[in-house]
Amino acid sequence: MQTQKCKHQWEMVNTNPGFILTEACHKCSQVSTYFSREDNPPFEEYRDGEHFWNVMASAQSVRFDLKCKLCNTLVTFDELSSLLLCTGCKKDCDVYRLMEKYSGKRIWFYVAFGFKPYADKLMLSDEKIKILEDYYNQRRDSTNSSIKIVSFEMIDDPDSCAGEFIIDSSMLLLAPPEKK
Amino acid sequence: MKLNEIIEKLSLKVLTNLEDKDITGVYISDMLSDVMSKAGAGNIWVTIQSHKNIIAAANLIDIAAIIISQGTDIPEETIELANRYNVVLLGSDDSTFVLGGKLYQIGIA
Amino acid sequence: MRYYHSHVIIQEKCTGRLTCIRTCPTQALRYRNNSIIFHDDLCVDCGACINACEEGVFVPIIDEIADFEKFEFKIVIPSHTLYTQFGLNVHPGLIHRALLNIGFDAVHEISKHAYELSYVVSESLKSNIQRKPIISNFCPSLIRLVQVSYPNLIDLISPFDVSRELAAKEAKVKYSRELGLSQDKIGVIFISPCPAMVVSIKQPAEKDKSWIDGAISINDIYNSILPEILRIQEESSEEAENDFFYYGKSWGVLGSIQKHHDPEHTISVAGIDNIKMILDDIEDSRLQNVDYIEAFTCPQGCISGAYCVENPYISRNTAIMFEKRYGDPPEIDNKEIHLRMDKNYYKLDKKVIPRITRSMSGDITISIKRMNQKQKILRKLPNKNCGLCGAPTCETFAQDCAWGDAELTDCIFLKSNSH
Amino acid sequence: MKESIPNIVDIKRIQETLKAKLWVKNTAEGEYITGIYASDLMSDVLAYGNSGSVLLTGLNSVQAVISAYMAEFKGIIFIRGKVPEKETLNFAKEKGLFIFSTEDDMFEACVKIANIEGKAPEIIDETKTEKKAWNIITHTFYIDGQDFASAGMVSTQVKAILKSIGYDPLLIRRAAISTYEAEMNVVMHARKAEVTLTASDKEIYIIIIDEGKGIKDIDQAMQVGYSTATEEQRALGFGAGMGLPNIKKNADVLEIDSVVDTGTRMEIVFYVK
Repeated sequence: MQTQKCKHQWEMVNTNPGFILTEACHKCSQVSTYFSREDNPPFEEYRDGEHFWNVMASAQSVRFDLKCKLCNTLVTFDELSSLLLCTGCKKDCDVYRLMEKYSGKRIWFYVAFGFKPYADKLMLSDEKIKILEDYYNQRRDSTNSSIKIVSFEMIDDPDSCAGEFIIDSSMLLLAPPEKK
Repeated sequence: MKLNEIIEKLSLKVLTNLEDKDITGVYISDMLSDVMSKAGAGNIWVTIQSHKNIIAAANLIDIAAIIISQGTDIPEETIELANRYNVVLLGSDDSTFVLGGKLYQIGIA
Repeated sequence: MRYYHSHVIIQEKCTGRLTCIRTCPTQALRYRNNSIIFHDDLCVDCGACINACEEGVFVPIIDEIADFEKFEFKIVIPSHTLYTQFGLNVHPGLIHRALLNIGFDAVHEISKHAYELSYVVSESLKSNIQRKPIISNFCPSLIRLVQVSYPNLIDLISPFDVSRELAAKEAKVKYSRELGLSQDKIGVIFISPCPAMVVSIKQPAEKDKSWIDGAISINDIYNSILPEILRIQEESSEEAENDFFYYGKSWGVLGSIQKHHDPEHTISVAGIDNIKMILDDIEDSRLQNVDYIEAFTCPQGCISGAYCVENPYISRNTAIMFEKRYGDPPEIDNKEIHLRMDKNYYKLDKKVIPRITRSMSGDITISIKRMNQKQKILRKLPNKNCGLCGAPTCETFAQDCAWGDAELTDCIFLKSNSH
Repeated sequence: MKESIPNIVDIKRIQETLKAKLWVKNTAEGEYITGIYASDLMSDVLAYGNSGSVLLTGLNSVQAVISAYMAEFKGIIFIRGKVPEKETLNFAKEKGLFIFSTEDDMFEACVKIANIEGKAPEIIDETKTEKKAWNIITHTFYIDGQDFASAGMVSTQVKAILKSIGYDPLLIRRAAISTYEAEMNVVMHARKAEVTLTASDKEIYIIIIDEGKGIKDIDQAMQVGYSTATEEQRALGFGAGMGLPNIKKNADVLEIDSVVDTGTRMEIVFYVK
């Protein structure tokens, strides 16, 4: 995927809705997440190798690719699970230090999360993260503020990150909304 | 059309500090993944959701203002986060459908 | 607060029979995503699930004799129900000897203390300082039921200690003085007819720490003492027969109260649903002339407890016969009891407090919204209580949906059947 | 709240204006809908949605059609060209809900529907009048006169409802006792009665409207000990004349108006601190 001198104008294509499913194996209690295009997430326990996977939670999400309007390059984002708005929850986190450095310049920091177990799942390359960042900045009027996207690998323990995930959880829930 | 004019015509409750902006259009949805992929910068987003992660989605694509419909109670944290990322948060007792109709009637195509 | 419970759930053994969710009287169990969901704040430890489940998913937490090796001196206190488990022709003395043979250093009878306490209760009923009716507190599962569903009746629960605790206290004090051993070296073990009593030993609702150090279930001890009983019977049963034994009234049997309290002002009730009827009437202040209520959550009283072996109707018959044979009270002079009463010897030091369950803690608007939501869902459910959604009834399923714990698609009637 | 007669919108006109694709035909008797509800959050559909409305949603899952069915909607319009799956279609066919889908997004669909009759949208959608109702719970019960056997059933049910809402136990007790006394009055002195319980986080209303002898002189009836119960009613322990004064003692507000030989209306109010 070479990106020569074209000054890319990205647009979102092949958007299809689905579910991000969080599963746990009740044998070794390992947690795994993946994107499922099925309309109704499967709830029966299933066996895969020596794991017994059980769906713990599901949230609505959307898969998409980015295509350059000028040179038609297509970039897929199957390694991206969801974006998280960094709210500076931990002082010793690298993303927090980055935010401190740019504070006052109205730059909002988002973290691109992959799928668990992070280690053996395909990682989003820095190049793709840059393309994602350009896409969103092109979509907004960047004169008064812009966004910066970083990889979750900057965070030592991604599971304890307390920012705001952009993900539709509890859409199917029937419990009436509570004052949070 | 300017945001202040809309707020006045629809007598919306202003919940955060207000910056007047041009409004480019209206997007109605309760699904963040929907907004993230379809809504435009400078849009007014009408939703029933009041959880604080709506600010994360609105801020990503530079939504001008969010109208939370149906008189839903809006938690303090959502208002704080909105102020921090200067997203304008507005409240209305009208239902989502009625707001859609009214916004069209005052001339936002 | 984590609540101690009388059983552990082995999820792997569960095959989804749904018997437990239907048996649980306080609807504390659900079956969802191939696993049992246990609402531990609603459980009153009645042990119904332990008996109902043929797969052995609910394993009672109970001690074994080996767990008490650390005590230099082991005293065993059999529950009154143990005596009725071996039929009419096994003299309780035999049971005591068998217990001594299998490793206990001393046996301490409970009947004397039961007599004492029932005298204390009837005396305190005469002086009307106490709010009436008093609700009996020897059934721990009943105390938890009041804690969970009838918090405003908490201060009607009897303020006096129970016979097993009194027995344990006096045994420990007596043997510690006689043997010159410190109390923590003396182990008091209770033989329990049900899981609830085990829970009241491990996490008492009415005191900080129980005098009893551990509990063995009747069905566990049954297998070790029966062979001993038969052996003693062959060798020297006459001798064991004239051990002195005071059985007292048939405590632990439904209706025994009428024999030692004024029957006109007492009620004896068993079974959780029946108890709820009585507690509802108390709340509506319709039991004006009732002073004392003896309540068991098990249907026939303690003789039908989850750990009992004998058929409860046979134990009932044995209890009534033993009352005739060994029923005359020992020479306890009541003045001694009155002295102790004045020093509040029998009084419990801590008050039972209500248990905050999930439904009570939310604010009123939210629970009204939830109730509206539940009603709307319930109107469209088939009301067949088939349980396949994993909830005992359609109503609890609608409630679970309104609380966000279940999905509508769990109900097979809501999934379209014309695939 | 102005009495807004729900403006009736013809389903066929909606399908035409949205150029909607028909997935499941409308088989319900009326061809009209009385409200439009636009949302993707199922908990709100069930809470706010009014029966007879249509659901506009982008949530393409069987939960949407089940929630619409629970809220007694007439049908669903999926927006942005969402294709409903088989299970949704089967469920809708069985339960008699229509299903359309349109390429428009939610805003465009709302606008087109709102302008079908050229009326201001709030007349079409009267959910606004209904919104406040959902944080109030109402129940109605019926009592038959002379039915001593089931006397007390209504007050037990009232108590059960108040208990599951989680009011303070003393308040529940006062409400249950007052209902019980009022119920006794009906059983002894009236032919039949309707009891409505309305509860919110501010107050609890219990309104009892009975058809019966009525009370000639209300002040006299309020005297402790006054009773017109017959001998055998008294023998059963009823009619000790405690009724009205006991309610007065427990209630924050007690209003009684009665017409002799027609009936009595009693309103008992408890304020929630």
